[in-house]
Amino acid sequence: MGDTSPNAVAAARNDAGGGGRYLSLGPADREAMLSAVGVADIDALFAAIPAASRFEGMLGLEPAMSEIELLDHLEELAAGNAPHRRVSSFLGAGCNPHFVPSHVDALIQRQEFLTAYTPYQPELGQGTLQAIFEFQSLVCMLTGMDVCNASVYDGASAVAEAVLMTRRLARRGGRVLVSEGLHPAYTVVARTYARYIEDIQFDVLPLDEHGRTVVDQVDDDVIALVVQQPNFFGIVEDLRVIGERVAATGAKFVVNTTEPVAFGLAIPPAQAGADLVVGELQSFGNGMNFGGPLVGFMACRDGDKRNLPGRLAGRTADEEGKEGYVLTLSTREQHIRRARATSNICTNEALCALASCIHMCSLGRNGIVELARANLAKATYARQALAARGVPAVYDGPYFNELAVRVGGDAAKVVDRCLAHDVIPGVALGRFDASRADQLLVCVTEVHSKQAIDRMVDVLAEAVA
Amino acid sequence: MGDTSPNAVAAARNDAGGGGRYLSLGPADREAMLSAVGVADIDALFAAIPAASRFEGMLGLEPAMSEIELLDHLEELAAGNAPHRRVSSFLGAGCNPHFVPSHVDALIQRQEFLTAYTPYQPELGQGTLQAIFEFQSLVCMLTGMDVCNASVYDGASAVAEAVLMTRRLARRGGRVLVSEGLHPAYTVVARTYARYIEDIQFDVLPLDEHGRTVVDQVDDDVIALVVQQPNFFGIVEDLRVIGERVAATGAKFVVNTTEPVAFGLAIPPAQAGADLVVGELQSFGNGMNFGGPLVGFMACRDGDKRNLPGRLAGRTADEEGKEGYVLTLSTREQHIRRARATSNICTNEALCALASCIHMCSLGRNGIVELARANLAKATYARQALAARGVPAVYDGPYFNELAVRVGGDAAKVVDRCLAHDVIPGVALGRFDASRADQLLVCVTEVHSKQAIDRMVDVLAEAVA
Amino acid sequence: MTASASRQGQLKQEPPIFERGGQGRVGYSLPLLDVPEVEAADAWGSDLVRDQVSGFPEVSEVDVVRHFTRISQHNYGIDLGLHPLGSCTMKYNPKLHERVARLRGFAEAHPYMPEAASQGVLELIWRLERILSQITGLPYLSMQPAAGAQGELTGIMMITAYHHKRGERRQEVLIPDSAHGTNPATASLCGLEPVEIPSNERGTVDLDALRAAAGDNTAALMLTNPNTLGLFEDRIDEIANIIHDAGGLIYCDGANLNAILGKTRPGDFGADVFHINMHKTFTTPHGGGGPGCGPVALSERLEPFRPRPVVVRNEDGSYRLDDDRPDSMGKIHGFYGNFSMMVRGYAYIRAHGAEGLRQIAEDAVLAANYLKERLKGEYELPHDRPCMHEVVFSDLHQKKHGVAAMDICKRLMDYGFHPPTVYFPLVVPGALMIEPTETVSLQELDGFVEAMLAIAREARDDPELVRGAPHTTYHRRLDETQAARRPVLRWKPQSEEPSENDTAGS
Amino acid sequence: MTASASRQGQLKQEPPIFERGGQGRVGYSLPLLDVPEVEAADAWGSDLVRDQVSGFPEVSEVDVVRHFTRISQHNYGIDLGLHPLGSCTMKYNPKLHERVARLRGFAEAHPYMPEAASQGVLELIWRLERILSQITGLPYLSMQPAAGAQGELTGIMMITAYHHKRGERRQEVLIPDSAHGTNPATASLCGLEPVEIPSNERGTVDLDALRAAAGDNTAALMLTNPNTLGLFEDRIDEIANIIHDAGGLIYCDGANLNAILGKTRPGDFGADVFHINMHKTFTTPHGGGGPGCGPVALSERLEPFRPRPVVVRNEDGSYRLDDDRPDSMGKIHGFYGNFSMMVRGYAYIRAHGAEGLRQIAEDAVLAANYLKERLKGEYELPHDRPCMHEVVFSDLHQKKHGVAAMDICKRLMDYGFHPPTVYFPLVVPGALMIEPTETVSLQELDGFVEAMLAIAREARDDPELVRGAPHTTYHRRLDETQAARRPVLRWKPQSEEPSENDTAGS
Ligand SMILES: Cc1ncc(COP(=O)(O)O)c(C=O)c1O
Ligand SMILES: Cc1ncc(COP(=O)(O)O)c(C=O)c1O
Repeated sequence: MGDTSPNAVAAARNDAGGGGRYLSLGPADREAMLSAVGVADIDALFAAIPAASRFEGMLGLEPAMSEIELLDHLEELAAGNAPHRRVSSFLGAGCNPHFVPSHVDALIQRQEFLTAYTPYQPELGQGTLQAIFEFQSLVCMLTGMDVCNASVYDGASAVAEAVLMTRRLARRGGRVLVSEGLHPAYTVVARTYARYIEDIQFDVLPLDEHGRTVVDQVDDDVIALVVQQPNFFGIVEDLRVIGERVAATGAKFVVNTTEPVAFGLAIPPAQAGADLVVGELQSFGNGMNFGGPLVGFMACRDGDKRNLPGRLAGRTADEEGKEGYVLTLSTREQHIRRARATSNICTNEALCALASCIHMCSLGRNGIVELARANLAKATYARQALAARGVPAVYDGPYFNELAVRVGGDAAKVVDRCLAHDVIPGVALGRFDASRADQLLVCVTEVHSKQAIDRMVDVLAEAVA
Repeated sequence: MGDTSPNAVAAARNDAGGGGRYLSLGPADREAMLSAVGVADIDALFAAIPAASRFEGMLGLEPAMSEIELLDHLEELAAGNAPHRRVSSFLGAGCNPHFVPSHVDALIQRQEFLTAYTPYQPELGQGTLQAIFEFQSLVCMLTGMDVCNASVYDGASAVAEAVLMTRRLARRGGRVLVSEGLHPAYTVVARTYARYIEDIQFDVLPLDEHGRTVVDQVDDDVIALVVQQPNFFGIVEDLRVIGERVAATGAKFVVNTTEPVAFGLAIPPAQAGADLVVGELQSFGNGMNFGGPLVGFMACRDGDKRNLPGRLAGRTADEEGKEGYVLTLSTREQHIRRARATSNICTNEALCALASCIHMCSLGRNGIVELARANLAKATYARQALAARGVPAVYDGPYFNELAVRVGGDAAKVVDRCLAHDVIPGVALGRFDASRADQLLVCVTEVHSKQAIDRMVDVLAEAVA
Repeated sequence: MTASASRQGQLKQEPPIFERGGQGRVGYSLPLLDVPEVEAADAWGSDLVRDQVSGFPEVSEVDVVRHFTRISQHNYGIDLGLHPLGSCTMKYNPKLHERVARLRGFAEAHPYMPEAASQGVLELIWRLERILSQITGLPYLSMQPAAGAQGELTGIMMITAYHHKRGERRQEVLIPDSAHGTNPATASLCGLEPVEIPSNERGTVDLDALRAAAGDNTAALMLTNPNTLGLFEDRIDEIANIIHDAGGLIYCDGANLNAILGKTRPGDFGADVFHINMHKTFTTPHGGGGPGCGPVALSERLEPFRPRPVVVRNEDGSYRLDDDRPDSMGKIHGFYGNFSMMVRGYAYIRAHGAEGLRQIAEDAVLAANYLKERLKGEYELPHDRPCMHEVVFSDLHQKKHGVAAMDICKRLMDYGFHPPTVYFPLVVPGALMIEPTETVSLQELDGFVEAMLAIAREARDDPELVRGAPHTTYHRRLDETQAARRPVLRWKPQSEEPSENDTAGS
Repeated sequence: MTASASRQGQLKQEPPIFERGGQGRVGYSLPLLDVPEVEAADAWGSDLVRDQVSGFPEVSEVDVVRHFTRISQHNYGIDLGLHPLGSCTMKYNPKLHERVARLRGFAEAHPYMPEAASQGVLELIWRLERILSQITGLPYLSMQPAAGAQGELTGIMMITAYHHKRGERRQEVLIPDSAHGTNPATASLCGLEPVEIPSNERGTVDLDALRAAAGDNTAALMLTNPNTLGLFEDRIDEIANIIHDAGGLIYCDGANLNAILGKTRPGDFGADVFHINMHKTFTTPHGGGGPGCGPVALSERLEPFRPRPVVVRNEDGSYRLDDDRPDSMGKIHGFYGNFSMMVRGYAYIRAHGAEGLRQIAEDAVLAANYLKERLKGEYELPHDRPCMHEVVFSDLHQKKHGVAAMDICKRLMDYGFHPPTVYFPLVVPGALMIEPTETVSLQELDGFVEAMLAIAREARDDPELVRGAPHTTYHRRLDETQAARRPVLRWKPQSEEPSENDTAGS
């Protein structure tokens, strides 16, 4: 059994790496198991690895860390950033600074939710399944759609998958018209996903001076038209007008959102004729986390549901008639349909979707409206204050909680000047489009007090002057 | 039903205080319930309060805060302090800076533990009960005693209750000899508890030049002798010597500890003849929290258990023979015995005891020793480094992880000078005893790296010079 | 091994952690030692060094997490539903509180930090004291008591100090028979004589008896108001006069403060000291038994006797601890009390404001009266008039069928509810003391009512079913008698179990 | 209402949250508006403003917490015990990770912060990439994929971009028949043709078939190694040569990296791209299905095609994002991938160091072989030689008694265990794919063995018992067929339920 004195154990602990605490076998256990297996040593179990491929020696990693050291180290790395609230930040652009109530984070940390696997064994996964069912329901209520999946990676991949889905529904290739108001990163991701699908071509629909997508004629070869609500520059699109244009054609009307809070006030896209509503729900219940994990979702009409990627929870009953839930319509998915699945997605963003679900429930019928109103009011105040200080909005259309403004010079430099005063006033848009190098995208939400907005306006106006 | 438009609800929400989120009755619920009760309005239910005593109007409090505002406000208050790790702190003195592993805090936050009531209904409280049983067992193993209670408020009240218990066991009054090495605040608390018990007198046993308690003769009128291990000045007492002195008499030998980590190395007090071992377990699994909550405990010999204050969990079985646990020997307690109970304690420190229990289990047989060894080594290093820089220890006895040093001037001023360099080198002892105004109590544990110790030594040596 | 059928769901019998380990497993980590090793035997002498801590388990962090997670599942917590424990005010514990209490500036604050480094914590305590003063109508606070019972001790000691200071030795504490056990226990602990005052048929203090008992030897009356029957002492003005006229003071047990928040204040109805159960009214989590926080509010005349130190606001707006209090009764906590519970209570009050607090009282009282109305047809209601935050029934009707209050409690478990408090207050034989609190929804109240009514029917139709309850919990009824008769209070290795008596020295 | 007997423990049927509310209840709070109100109808035109979000519940925070706590109890998580899901690597998720991932500097970091304000997050990503490069033996990383399948997509797209850059249009992806469904699905998603390669009788790639399939049109082989049978492809060197000689590249599915940590490196055995399931090997929590994190490690020649931007370390030791990558395949995530999962994975690796990682592999493999030896007497073992981190049995013996793999799974629930993966890999009919991982104790392994052996006995002696399982869970077997036949995928108010077809437009 070897030496089991404390000193020897301390030495063994260090040999096994500080991570020993996460291993449940001790030296005595290992010995007993090796002999039950009938091998002399552990190497015998690795004999299948050809000698040429075997890695001898030790990986070139730094030594194991105890929990004390690791926490110190990570706190130091974390301190190397400027998170929202240490600086006063107005960054949004699809990763939005909303408040996450404490109970949301507490609930998703219950090991029952946090550590569970995909509920393929429904009798042991009813918690997750019921939550997905409720999530799907909430998103349907918010968007007006019939069916919503259990999440995809993020809003960007949701748009990409939506484009591929319209290709499947059309049963042919064709043109995909993408609004200039779609998040530029989403456009890149959609193009990437479709990069080797040779019969899909992308064209861009420009914005007018109000910042709204211009949709003239939708030709026969168009299979999809993708618009964002509110759009990337903060403008509330008139989806009905676009919907009417599309309705007459065979093209699918895809509405994306990166700011679902807007739908506390904005008409549900289904009402404007959307065939697919997709996007990002991070605004509900999820932090920013340097951009991930996020909560992509895809909602469609009932008739299209068998073409939807991603998991779906459905209601059913057990042998005794007790109501319950299961993952369903799985023949769409890769683990059943393999090469002919609607997508290759397997792991999704379940826990983030749960957080969104809990937050949406907590807001409820009244809170979602009050939250949207607060965002609208704060952003309107900021827009007027900025305009008064010579920082005008780029477009004159209606805004929700974000707006592109002109700073009359290199916006990235302006941001750097503001950062020196612990303010990050927005995203410099030159990173996406050189022709917009003088524009800044400013996001104002319920987390920004009037005082903070006033200070940002002051600092930004100074930096611009 | 009134106006249920979002605006009206927002107004109602604000009227009900931001706390409305914690109330589960809505306006419609209230109306339905009032009519079920058969009263016209809520005031009818408060009619029993005589008019003269009724409070009309509103309490003079600041307005309700939303969660966003409250979090900001409390973060601001929290930032007004100098917690350990923002400054480099060597404060101990019974509220000790040890590392609390993350899983300890995660587990005690499970609502099953966190929010449960005292397990008077054992069928719904087995989790708490089994944890208490394990806690009791661990403390018995650590101290060598037979029985341990489920916790009392803190180490100070444990000593106070121990004194009263020895009075009950003796069935007479008498003198209580208290070591000068007992935490001074504990001495005050013990004297306070016994303040109106007129037949108890306290006397102090001084320390010798090694810092050890001097026990000469123990007279017949002595009912208890209270010693601390390690003592307040950091010295490891020779309990055997004291135990032998006491053994010959009718007095009870009470050993207190404010640093139970020492018992990873130090002989269990039972082995030295202790009749009662009491004290503070905050070192295991609990943060400092400005001094509370803490984890007092009281352990005794089997024969004395019916005189022990506080709750006890015991093993039993259910109707089908399934092993389980219940609160037991309750006839000692106020809710049964009322005026003749062993104490008035009701609510104890269960959740903190659970944290201690989880931490002790995680350390286990080897970790408790390794932790104690780390503390001893770090403190020894600090003692030698301080001595080398002209900051000598007050006593020449053996130390564990804390030591009183002489700074050759007003120690409180020295601390202030160090604080300017973000170091708090220890507790200035003048706050307890004017004759020790030039002494500093320095606590060094596993959380202090050599680098941090070196820096403290530098800063302190500078400040002293 | 066979799967034991039914009643287990995902619950499993979990052995004591001591039976889970394996030699050499580790559940901890420590930095490699960066200073020279020291042998304790060299430093202390080998006689003072133990061999090992025998019995401690050897388990991995995973083992520990699984063990405590599994046993936790055998608990029933507030987040699962109604917990109508009378006198306990089991309300929802906001999750925000756990977050703010763990802010580093609070959680890692040391009680002996220099004052300059403690301004945030001192300000919080000071603010909380001011708020509690508003709520209680009493000018001063001591935050030191760690729970209600310690608040009682503090209060009675201050009262005693007050009398002594005036040269009086008053030895008696008058306590209504409906009082909580801590009240008489506290009096004894202070070396005073508890004198029981009977309740009248209305469930309130019998004024004649009180008059008869009050006198020169009366140190204090310990009054719970609203009382443990959930009734407001409607003749409180006379009660206060009787005691004060006799030269005694009034200690008010504030366990039931929830019912009167913003409706009446103890300071206004004559209390000299009043303890607050922060863990009840201001919802710091019960933690399976604690920690609590039991601040006492007190009148001007008791101020000099407050436990030391006290928080003082300086002229310049900064804060300090004043330990120079010559008349202080002393200290009852090693430091300043359960600070981290104060953070939670403070957060709770600030979330509500004055309107919110009053709404709490109103909703709590409304919920109790709703239960009273809906259940009184089936359950004996000793005092049928509007109650405050709780309502006390008795098992009188069910007793006829051989069904006792405890049976009703156990049967409630089968319906998925936590039982109410039973057999307290003592003045109601077979008491069922029900306090729903304001955080319970109408659906939950109705569910509870239906369960209680179903049990009342069962008690008539199938009493055996109720007496045999609980039937659906993991453990059936546990044997408390055996536990007390042959107490097993700690784990021992099986090898030691037989020789228990030797080693335990019993 | 009657208490439904048995199998409920403290579990309750919880209605959908939409049935819990009450008019006017609020579960949120917002600061009072400190700027002028704006009417959306004025700002946008009333046509763009909706009436309300109908269907959303009206609940208090308490209602919400109770609802989700109750439904959570119907889940079985890792902290309860063994979760031997093959291919899923369900290991303990350290609690420390949840703490560090929530450090404000990480959790509140915005992806578009100026670089000067992002040094900490960029450094962490850079360090993690260097570490993963060490572990995989491949020089470059892309951290962007949000899960393994997206890693596959990224890898196959980079391979396609590589071939295109060289002017080649290779259309076929060779995929062993034992592969995970994501492999062929990925190939299709990229517009390529998956070609199935059969396994030989030893459970590894049939080299002849591979040789026959490989050629000019071969873009890549997607190889899982160790494969899904838990076997190491011991002729990996030849496999690599066949593909590389044909001008194809090797995509290696790294779902099973846990088995080979520090033992062999994909870069050393010929892989050109390799995805890592951070949520498996490096234990970020599965969350009931996600989020994951699926970084890909890649060889020098694929470097130009990495998704953009990439993290670069500047000369002066600072970090930046380089988005100027003309040959990049594009972007597959809106930002940079699942950063918060990277924090957790990084913490896990740093906790272990090189020795610790190797110990993980050894313990995981030892545990799987232990189960193999102890169960092979009762369960058909298609490949009886040392396995890696998982072992695949089949239900062949039990089938004789009419007991299928799924029945065995359901019966395991009665014994308190989570079942293994079933019916995968497809090459083993009735597969039971068991992966214990290194975080499971010997006691738990033995408990699982005993349960499996007991079930084998039951399958012989009382097959009906097994077929009817689970018997002790809250829900009995759920009807998946009905769910798919008449899908109910969202809640609707009862009034709407009948007219579902109208509104749903189906
Ligand atoms: C009426 C009453 N008084 C006093 C107490 C004692 O309070 P604590 O448990 O906080 O010590 C209680 C607690 O249950 C109580 O209900
Ligand atoms: C062998 C194998 N490959 C690929 C995947 C897909 O990984 P992910 O779920 O992270 O997308 C899995 C997941 O189960 C797997 O087991």
